[in-house]
Amino acid sequence: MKISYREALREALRDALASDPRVFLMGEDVGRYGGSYAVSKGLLEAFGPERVRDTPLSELGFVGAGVGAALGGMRPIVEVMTVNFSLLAMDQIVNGAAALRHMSGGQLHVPLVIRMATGAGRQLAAQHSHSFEGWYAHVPGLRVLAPATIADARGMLEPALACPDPVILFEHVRLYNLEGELGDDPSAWRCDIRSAAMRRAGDAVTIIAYGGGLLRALEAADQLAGEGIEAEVIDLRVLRPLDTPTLLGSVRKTHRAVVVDEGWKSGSLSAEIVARLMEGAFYDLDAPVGRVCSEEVPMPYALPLEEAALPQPGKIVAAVRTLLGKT
Amino acid sequence: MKISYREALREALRDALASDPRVFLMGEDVGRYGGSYAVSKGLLEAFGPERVRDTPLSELGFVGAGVGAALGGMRPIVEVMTVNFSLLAMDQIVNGAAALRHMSGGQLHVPLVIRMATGAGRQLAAQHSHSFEGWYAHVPGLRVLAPATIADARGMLEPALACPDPVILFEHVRLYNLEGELGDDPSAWRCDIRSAAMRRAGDAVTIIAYGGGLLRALEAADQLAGEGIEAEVIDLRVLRPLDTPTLLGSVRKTHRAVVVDEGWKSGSLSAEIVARLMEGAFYDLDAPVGRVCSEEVPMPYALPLEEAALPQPGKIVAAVRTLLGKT
Amino acid sequence: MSLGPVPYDKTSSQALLADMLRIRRLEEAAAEWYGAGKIRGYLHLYIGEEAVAAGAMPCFHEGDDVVATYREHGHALMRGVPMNAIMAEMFGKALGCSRGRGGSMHLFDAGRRFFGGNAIVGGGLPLAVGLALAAQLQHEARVVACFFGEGAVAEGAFHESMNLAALWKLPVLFCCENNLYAMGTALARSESQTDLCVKAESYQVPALRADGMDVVSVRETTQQALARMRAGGGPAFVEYRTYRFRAHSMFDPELYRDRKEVEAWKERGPIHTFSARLKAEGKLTEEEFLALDARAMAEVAAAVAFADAAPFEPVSELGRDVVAQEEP
Amino acid sequence: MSLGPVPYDKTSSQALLADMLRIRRLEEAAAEWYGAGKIRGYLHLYIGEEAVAAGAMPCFHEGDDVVATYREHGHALMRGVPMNAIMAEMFGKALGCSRGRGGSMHLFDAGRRFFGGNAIVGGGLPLAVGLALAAQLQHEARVVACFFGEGAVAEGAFHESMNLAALWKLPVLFCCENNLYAMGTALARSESQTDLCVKAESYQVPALRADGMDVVSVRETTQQALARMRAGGGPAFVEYRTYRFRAHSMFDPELYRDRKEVEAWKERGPIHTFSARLKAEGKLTEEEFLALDARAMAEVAAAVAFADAAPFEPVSELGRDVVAQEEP
Ligand SMILES: Cc1ncc(C[n+]2csc(CCOP(=O)(O)OP(=O)(O)O)c2C)c(N)n1
Ligand SMILES: Cc1ncc(C[n+]2csc(CCOP(=O)(O)OP(=O)(O)O)c2C)c(N)n1
Ligand SMILES: [Mg+2]
Ligand SMILES: [Mg+2]
Repeated sequence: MKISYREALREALRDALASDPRVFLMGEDVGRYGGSYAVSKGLLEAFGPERVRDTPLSELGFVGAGVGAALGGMRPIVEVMTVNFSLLAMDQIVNGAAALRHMSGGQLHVPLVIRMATGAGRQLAAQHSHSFEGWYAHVPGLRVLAPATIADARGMLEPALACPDPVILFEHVRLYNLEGELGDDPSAWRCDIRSAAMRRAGDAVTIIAYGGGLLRALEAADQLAGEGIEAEVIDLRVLRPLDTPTLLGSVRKTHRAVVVDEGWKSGSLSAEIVARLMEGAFYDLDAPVGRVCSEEVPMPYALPLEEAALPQPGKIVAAVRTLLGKT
Repeated sequence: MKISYREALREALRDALASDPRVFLMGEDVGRYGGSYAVSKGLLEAFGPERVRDTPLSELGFVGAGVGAALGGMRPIVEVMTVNFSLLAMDQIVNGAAALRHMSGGQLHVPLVIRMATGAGRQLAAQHSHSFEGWYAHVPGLRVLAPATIADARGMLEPALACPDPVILFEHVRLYNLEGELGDDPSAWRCDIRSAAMRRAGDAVTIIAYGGGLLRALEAADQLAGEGIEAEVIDLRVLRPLDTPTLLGSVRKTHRAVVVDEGWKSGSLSAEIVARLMEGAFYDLDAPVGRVCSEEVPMPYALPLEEAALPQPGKIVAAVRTLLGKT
Repeated sequence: MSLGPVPYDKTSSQALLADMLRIRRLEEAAAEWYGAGKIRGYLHLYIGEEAVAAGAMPCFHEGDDVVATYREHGHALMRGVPMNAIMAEMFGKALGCSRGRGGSMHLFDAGRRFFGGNAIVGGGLPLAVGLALAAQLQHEARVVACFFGEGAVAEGAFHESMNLAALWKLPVLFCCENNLYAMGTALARSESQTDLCVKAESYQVPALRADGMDVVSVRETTQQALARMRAGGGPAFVEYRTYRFRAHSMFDPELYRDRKEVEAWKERGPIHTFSARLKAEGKLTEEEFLALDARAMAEVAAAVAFADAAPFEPVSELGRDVVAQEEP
Repeated sequence: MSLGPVPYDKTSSQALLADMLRIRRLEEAAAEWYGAGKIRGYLHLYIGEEAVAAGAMPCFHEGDDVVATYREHGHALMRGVPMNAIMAEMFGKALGCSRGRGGSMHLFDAGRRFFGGNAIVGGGLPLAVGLALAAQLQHEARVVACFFGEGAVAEGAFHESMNLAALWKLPVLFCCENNLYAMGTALARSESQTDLCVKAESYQVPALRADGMDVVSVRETTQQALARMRAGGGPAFVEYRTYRFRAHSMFDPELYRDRKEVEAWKERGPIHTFSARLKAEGKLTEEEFLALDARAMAEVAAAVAFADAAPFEPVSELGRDVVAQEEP
């Protein structure tokens, strides 16, 4: 069955709402509008306005309300329309959701899922193109997910809701229209939310990517294969906690790595990946780990500039070639 | 003349207010209360309530107002009481101050200085002990400073105000009471806001630190010297843009490095430093760069737990010993 | 409070009408070129709401400051930003008013004190407060026009900004364009108190209400609010009751409102009601109307040609204007 | 609205008094042990404001939820958190009510539905809204008590939370402890509208005002607000006019207010005025007062001994309770 990333997310929401009365979805325009990226389209009609709840434009307020509702015994799914607006709610996530278990000495916990769209590539300019996955992945107490495949879009919500701690789930805007085959049986998408996944095997170099970067990494790998370079592609999937063993395992085999990250280079998640490889595989590395990230500019609107600012397959290929001394 | 870090900051503010009528200071309790860390004590009396302006508890609002006032031709200094509360204002900093020059195609610029206290070590627990310097250092369009010495506390404000772009200035809470000698002549504190500084020369290892970590790094270096290990200590001073050449220069000499960072390890600024050393000095390194950071827990209140969570001189010493194979 | 019609002369009446036509035609072209892929990203049309920008903007002086939202083509144009520069910006070109960096949501013109173009709902309000604070500290008489939608009223930024402006008696005119919807969210599903003037007054900010479909009501009300402000009265608030005829953005399937409701509002469309009135008052003939409209369309066509021909900025310039060129 | 004194019997009157004494003595001891270095971090004393927690808290049922601020020793104690656990928490000990992780600003007791202890001004309000939303969705009758200071009213969180609660008719009682200062900032330097009930009403939230120095006024007003809420009336707001006798925290040199002002308020101190009244009404003798006070002091002394003797959590446990132990 062909299904889009968007539909996969929607079916996962539908399952969650159907199977657990404690689950509800809330956010700006998730109901009558159908979701700003149409993910929740049709769910209002199926589950009613109490459980598919439109909120006013009050990111701090309704994210905090999600934290409170989780404390009160519900299993809220809060949609923050995009990561850009999540800055307004950051305090409730960092000082509330992430900290309450610890601050209360383990008495409380916050079983909350926050979904948000992330990333650039749609010419939405500086205030609508952020990639702050790395910031959330910095915060103890949170679990951070980045489904990059249709199966993960379909499968990650269930374990996220089962997780007793707050989970941030990033949906990349460039993936919503992605289509692919997915079986009808839950085994086709059942997954854990602790492991990275090898998406392509190879021995010449490890390309590490996540979210919107995965497809570009795979594209680069295909190009490289044409030149006889077999790249192993690892999809991080879970950005916190990082599955370091899988990364190290691959790099110990390939001895070279490139990290792809749509965040601005300095201080992006890619830096942490490099640091982990330094710490765990320094003596296995034949060359410094490369990074292909966004240029350090607020995202420009104009198409050529935006394309130049983002990590593209060509840049990944070039980075791998440099690593292999093939320039 | 003996002067404290707090007094040095205050004298810098006093100079700024006295010398430029466009400068004003605004923030919660900067006036009548005297500043929550007493930095601005006495300035209300000297400059009046228009220029030393108490604000309501509205971080988003008054930080945004600082951005607007800068656009309107003023040179605002906004005090956000602590970095913890700056999460509430993050949107105005990231989507406003940092982005306006670029989004407007270079027409606008935001000559704004935002001061905030940062760091842990005073048993203020999970919501009052954050170190988010690294997050701000991730954002293009900002300049980020971390004075770690009395001279820098005295000297950094002037070039920050002269900078046509928004500057975030982090004052570490453990340093306010620090005292030291500082000459009366401006040459004693005049400084740039683009270079790191070598605070101690050595050849065995480079210890890279900033803000509240510097003194601990120096303490560790003293201990190590007792064992015959001469550590070079670099104070980053400027967290964005990073002065990579100075770091690389030192590491090419010592071949080993440890980064000290009070942020939670994963995704902290230390990761970026490691990545830069990987990229620029991989073949000069004799061992993987070490990191001494905060443990990945919301900061606990109890003294023994807080102390265990923070980077301490002993841990730095241990990390250096490990690097040198002396365990 | 009576806002009855004021006798405008023929010239000034026709100028108001011409402005509304210029906005309308500009946006229709933008929609068309969006469809053709020349304009991308988000495009939020103001069609139906033209009376607000056309009526309000001329009340502000050259030295005043203007802050707007992502639905700001009309405001930029009324502020005097050349249509060429606006269209080129939407096309992402180097001759755009933000050099192609901003696009539709981020029109800027520093010379005209047009401070954008903000895509964060509520994000412009604190900026406006700060601009007004600067004016106050500089002892200058300028005021700040701050436009935003009724959806922004729910944001914390609204609350903090209203309070700061009122507390410090800052010259901000909060211009709330109440088009009844924030994307798909109707006002009553967003505010426990739907009378926005009552909300404004709770900050001790005087509030007026204008018929946002009537350019004269807009103009009179804005002037009235400004008169009080310019006399040193601190901030004021105007609610413009209006309606957007088009979808929220080019992606909106409009599931949340009834076509009938849209049709009913269209009957109150600001352009045809005003031109009908002018005709009835003998200040406009059909020929004059067509001439005005033709002039607007010609201006738009020229702007499109300009925008299309203009170059993109070279990719080598990507890193420009992130920070100042000179090292501090 | 008349809030005239209600005839409490001797037992219940003395119980109210005893509670205020317990809070007072607990905090005096906390200040003392802070001075001795056993308690550290920030310590915000409630001294002078005891009538609010003592009068309001008993109006809430066991099943209700409570959210408080960093100035919450009194609320925790009135909610039934054992004094030993509170004192041990301030000492940072493993037997503290947050296992020493929270300290004075983060008292928690999940079993008593005491949701803390929040050191971000305004941070508790959205949580309270969410707790009430859970109650509503679960069709349970519980209500949420949300305490906060008047300084929080300027925060965006206040605005967004009031609106959400009113819009969705959620059972939150917003308990605003107006002690006239937020650190050193007097209400009039923080709010353009200093009548906080007017502000609350602008959200369509009914508002009542209580004399926060009078435990009977507090209790009556709270009950009145709750009666309406429990009948399904959505949120309500109570302003408790009170005053803190001590500095904001242990670091505050109190430059911003006049000693005379403090002395004048002290004359209205909740403990001595209430005991005087009970004596006048023949419900309390001096001996009884001294006995109640002695009992409070004994409880405090025992709590201090308990806290001092309790162990710190071993450092090996540092990583506990960041996330659940089991892998999901
Ligand atoms: C903080 C924030 N939240 C959400 C959005 C997404 N969004 C863009 S426009 C809009 C609706 C705003 O409605 P309103 O303020 O009434 O203005 P209108 O679009 O009707 O002119 C929303 C929700 C945003 N841009 N910023
Ligand atoms: C968001 C935020 N800003 C600033 C502070 C610092 N701070 C702690 S308490 C306080 C005053 C709060 O006053 P109020 O709400 O009236 O409560 P009170 O202390 O008077 O009980 C301030 C400014 C904070 N904790 N959180
Ligand atoms: Mg609207
Ligand atoms: Mg107060």
